[in-house]
Amino acid sequence: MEQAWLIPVFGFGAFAFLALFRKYLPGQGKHLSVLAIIAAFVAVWPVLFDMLDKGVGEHHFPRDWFSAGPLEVGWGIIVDPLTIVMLALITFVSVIVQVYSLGYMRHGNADDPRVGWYFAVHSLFSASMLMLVLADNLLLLYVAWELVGLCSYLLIGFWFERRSAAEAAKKAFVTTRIGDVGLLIGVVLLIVEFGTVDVIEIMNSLGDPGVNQAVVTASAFLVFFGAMGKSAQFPLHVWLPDAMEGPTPVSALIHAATMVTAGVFLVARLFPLFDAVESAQLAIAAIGIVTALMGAAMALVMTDLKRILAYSTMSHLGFMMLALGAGGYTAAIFHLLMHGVAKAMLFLSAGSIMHAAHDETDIRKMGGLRKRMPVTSAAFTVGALALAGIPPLNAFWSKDEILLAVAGGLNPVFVVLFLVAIVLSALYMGRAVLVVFFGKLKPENDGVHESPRIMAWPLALLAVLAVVTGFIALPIGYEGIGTFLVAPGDKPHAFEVVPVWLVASVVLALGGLALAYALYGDEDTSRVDALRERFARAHDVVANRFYMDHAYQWTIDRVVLRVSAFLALFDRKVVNDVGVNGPGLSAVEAGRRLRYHVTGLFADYGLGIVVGVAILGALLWIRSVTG
Amino acid sequence: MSFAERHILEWLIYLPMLTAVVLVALPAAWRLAARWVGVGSGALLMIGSAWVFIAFDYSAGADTFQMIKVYTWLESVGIDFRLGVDGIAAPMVLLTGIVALTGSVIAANVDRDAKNYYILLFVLIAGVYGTFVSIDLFFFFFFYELAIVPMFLLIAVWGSSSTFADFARTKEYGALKLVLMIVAASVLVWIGIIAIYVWVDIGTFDILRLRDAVQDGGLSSGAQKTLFPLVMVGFGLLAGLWPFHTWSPDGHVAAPTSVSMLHAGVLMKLGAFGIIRVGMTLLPEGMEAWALVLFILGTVNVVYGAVSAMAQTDLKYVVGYSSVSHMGYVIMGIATLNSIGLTGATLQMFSHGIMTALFFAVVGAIYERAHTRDTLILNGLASKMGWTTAFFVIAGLTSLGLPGLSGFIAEVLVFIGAFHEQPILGALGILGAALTAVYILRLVARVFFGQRDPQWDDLPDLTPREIAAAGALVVPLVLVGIWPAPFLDVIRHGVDALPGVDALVGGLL
Amino acid sequence: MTLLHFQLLSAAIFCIGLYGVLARRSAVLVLMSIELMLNAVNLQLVAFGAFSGFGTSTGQVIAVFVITIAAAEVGLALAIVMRLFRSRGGVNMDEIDVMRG
Amino acid sequence: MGLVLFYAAATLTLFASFGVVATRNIVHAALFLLAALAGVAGLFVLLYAEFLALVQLLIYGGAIIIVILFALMLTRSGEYEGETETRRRPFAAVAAALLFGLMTAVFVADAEQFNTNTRQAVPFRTLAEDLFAAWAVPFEIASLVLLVALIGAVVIGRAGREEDETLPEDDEPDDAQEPVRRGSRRRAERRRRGV
Repeated sequence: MEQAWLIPVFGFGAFAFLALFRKYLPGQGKHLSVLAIIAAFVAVWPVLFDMLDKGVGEHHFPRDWFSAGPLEVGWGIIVDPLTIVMLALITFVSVIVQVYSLGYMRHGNADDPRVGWYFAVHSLFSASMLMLVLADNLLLLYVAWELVGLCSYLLIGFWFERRSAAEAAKKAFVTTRIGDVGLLIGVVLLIVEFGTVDVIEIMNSLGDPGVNQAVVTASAFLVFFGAMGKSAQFPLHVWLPDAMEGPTPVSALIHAATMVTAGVFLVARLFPLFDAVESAQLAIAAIGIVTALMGAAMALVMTDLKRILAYSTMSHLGFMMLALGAGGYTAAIFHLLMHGVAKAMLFLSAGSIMHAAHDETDIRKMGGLRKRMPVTSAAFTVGALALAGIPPLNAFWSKDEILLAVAGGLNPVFVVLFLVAIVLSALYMGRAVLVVFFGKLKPENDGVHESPRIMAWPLALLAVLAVVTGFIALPIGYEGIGTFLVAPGDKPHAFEVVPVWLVASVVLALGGLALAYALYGDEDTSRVDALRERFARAHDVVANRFYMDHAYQWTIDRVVLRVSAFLALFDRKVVNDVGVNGPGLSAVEAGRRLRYHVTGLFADYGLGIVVGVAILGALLWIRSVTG
Repeated sequence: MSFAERHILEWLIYLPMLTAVVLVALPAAWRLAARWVGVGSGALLMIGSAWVFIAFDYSAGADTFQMIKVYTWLESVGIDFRLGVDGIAAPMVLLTGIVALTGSVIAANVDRDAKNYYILLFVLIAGVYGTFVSIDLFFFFFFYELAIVPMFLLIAVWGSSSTFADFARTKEYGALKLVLMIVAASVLVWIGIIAIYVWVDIGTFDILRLRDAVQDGGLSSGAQKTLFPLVMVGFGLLAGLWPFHTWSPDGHVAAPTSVSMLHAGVLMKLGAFGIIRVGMTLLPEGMEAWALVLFILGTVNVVYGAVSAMAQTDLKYVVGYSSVSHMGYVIMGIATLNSIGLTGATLQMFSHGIMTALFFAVVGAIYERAHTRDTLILNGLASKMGWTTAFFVIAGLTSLGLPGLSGFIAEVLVFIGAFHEQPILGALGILGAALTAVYILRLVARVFFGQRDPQWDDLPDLTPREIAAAGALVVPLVLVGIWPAPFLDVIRHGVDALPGVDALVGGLL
Repeated sequence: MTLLHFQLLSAAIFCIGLYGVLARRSAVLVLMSIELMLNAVNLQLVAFGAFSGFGTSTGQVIAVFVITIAAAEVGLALAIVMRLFRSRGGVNMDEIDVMRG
Repeated sequence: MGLVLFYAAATLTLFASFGVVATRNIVHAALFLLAALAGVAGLFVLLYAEFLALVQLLIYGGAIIIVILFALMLTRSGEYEGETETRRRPFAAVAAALLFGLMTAVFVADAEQFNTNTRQAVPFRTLAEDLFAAWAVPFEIASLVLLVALIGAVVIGRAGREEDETLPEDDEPDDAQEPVRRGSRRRAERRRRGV
């Protein structure tokens, strides 16, 4: 247990080593990074077993990180079910993705010129994600949180020659940074209020009498604002679709399984904080469902395969936030795991399609690929069905858990909206599968061939897992996931099936798929076009991402740049020219003006003297009289 | 006190002066020799400063001012050449050492009569060292002035003018404005010092005895409250306080690379250091009365600097305004009057000093190669200038407070301290950090990433010498970022000894 | 006859002389006015000497010195006026403004 | 009896002073000055300062007026009919009146302090003794002053004869915005006279 802190160290070590010496290593040291992540993965299991029998533990290091004034900032790790589950997910997906990238990064038979840097940042990312999960104090958590943001910036902008990649990277970092401002304010408020940075201590002393509840509420909302930034929730989601500019394995790792879930993890880690504040929970649920619906709608309309998957991630993140809002801690984390595995696999298969079809992502140009790429299409279909919520695949169980939690926790409106979302997600998943893999093989895709084994095997492994992992929810060997993944302070609840919701979700999912088949089953798109005309305006709104991007761009151009231009002008003109040069110039001007009265004529001076004498005399005399 | 401890501080002042004298003796033609002498003494200074920092005993018992060295200079008036260093001055001495070394290395590529350049540079360095280590008000002010005088010549002769669409900033204008405004401000400070000397009336300029005298009522609170604005504005101007900051962007832009490194890196810290050394130590009640005003101005500095940096098109102007913004954090930290805020402020002074030096080094290198700093035409440099991009990005990330680099630790401490006093202003400060991220990343995306403009195809990357200098600057940034404990303990030792600082003994509440 | 008479008289003469100095254009006339002012001062001195009641001669001695100085001054001034006249062709006070700012 | 004499001498002096200041013809002004000096000498006699009256008449009347007349003759300003007063006459008058008013106010206000006693003669012997005993040093210095002044006068006067060097013409005003100076009309006039 105490050695758990070793897990992130492998990654940091690999990063440091690669960053400095990658030019002198064979293959730019990419194998080293893969080895490091495998080591980390291996290290997770002993910690898991250790925790199972010894129970939850928190371990502090003797040396403080730093201390300023009365604030003692130590550092240490927390090992509890949430951490273990996340550790497993992150290390597992990272291993799969890094192995997959070995193949992906080889265009033809030569590596990408900067593959060393790619793997270096990859290991830095997984290391900081692991640190985030393990961190026991708010500052360490915030440090990891920012490092994760940095890595996503570096990886999205990996091919920085491309203007769009550079812009997307900047957009991602700035948007998440805005979210981080909220998080930082929330964290600082908590630290100032509770006088300590230790998460466990703060969570336990939330209810203490002396605590000012206004601060707790404010920090709850602010921390959630930070989570929204990172997990691409409704107002701050604009960066996720553009993040697809980065290499596909990056999307698979970061924008599907790990980074985006950091927001959900944060809310889970500080769950008692949100539990204490009713209004915050409602807000989370509301934002969650809105994001879910928006994501699903946009995914339905997009033509770029990776964008569809990105919106589907956004939608599923919405589901997780909804579950957390409803108090369904177990359901949210369980869905996080299931979604992580399935979505990673979807992205990787998308990657292998792109790899095979010269980086083509437009689904309209694809069709009938299943003949050429059996493994990829099989994996993709399994993943899609899983996320659509088809039993016995993994995401079905977690969606069902969420349904139970929402039904229990929130008012009926959320339940109805959630059911609609289920149908929509089934619909767009079905559309994606049908359009890409079924139908006639287009002539230009003839040359398409299955990806090399190093990419195909990870896909197959993930596909199998997508099927198997669902069963950990069932009460085999222990009373179900509910007993393992429990919110601090909550009572474990065993697995129970509520038939009515179970049947409802299955029926809706199948209905969604049927609808998809009806619309996109065969080649002719007449029905789809007819639909599109009827709801033309609605279609445009959704296609343009609800004009969110334009709105943000407009505010930035009009408001922010305009204000800063005005301020710079104000600074130069008013503060500088008037404030500083003003006195200088006016002194010179006064000098010049005074010059004229010096006429050089004796008489004028005489007059001056006389008047002076007269005045002085009068003054002296008055003083002597009154004095 | 060992032999070294007794003499190190005075040698930190004599060495640069000595170098200047030696350089004067060198014939002008020997440019290479001048460079070696410069870099050599830079290295010696660095070693000396590092030694001062390491030898500083920050254990609880140790007295506030250490390595004290006294020469009685003017008995009748009570002025003596008294040197000493406390918890706040030690990191500043280290900062000066680092920036002096890297500055002199970067200064090597000044070709136009490098000898005089080095002479003036080292007079500047001597002045800065003198101010940080002298604990006698008179000599504090003496070196404070000494540090400013060479600035004028350095900028006016070796500087660079920049013309924009609707206004031009010649280097003479920049130099003149910079020096005139600072000298004007130092007049205010001088009035304050003389007033303190006269009103406390114990016939000495020694800060320690003055502080003790003020502690037991030597100076009426009314007097302190009237004197403090003088000191606040006087030193604040050099620290880039909001209404008086306009000299800083113009001055930096006009200055040659190593001068702006030294200036933004170290000289601006003199201002903040002055507020602590004179303002807080000798006028505690004045500080308390004016703390809120300083706090508000500091926050304005942060947001105002960040927003106006966003609109700048000249690379150096962006860095200039970002210095104004970051000095805002320092001022906010000082104004919080609690030990966390002050520790954060001092660390921010240290970290910002190094970060700005790195920024200016990189920007200077780009200017020397591309002969323009206009961000509208410079783009896509990353592919050709790998190292430059890396260093700029590292400096940028420190400035936006990325954890793992020193900027974050300093800013978090300032925010925690600030939230303890004024939560709303603290939140505004954090908003400033977000704005910093916006303009830094916009700059990086436009100038370094993206498609390279064909005209920049032949831009050579940094020379090994410049890489070494920039690397030497990155090391402390990362070190403080990852393991700030040694720095913070030293600073805390100094901060707790300041009068009028509420040490939040009863925890943060 | 009291001291006041003499005081008022010398004040009058002094002011007339003053007016002459300020208003006259020709340098020589200005010189004459200055002589007038000096005489007014002498008168005042002697008057005070007489009415002071101490019987001392200080007033008169100073008057004598004033006269000698006046004599020296006239000599010198007229020499300057001569030079002025030769170089500028006129001694009109308004033209002599070489010292103009 | 004394009062009548006083008023006579006073009116003479005042009238003569006005004459000096007011006449258009310069030679008349010199004569008026002579009359004024005589008036003052008379007043000295009234104050029992006979020696001084004599000195006044001799030196002032004799030497200074004569020298002034010579100057007038040499500078040929005699036939200079132009307007003798400067444009600023009113200001001068006001200033002089102002000063006069002030003086009279002061003298009248302090009158009772000084008018305690009457005139006293100073015996000639004491005057002579003071002059050559107590005031010996200033006396010598006064003679030195006279000497220096005369030498100066000679040097300035003589140097003028060899060459007719002119004073440096003041150059054209450098900055154009300077308002038109009063003198430009006069310079044109002088240029007309061909100097």
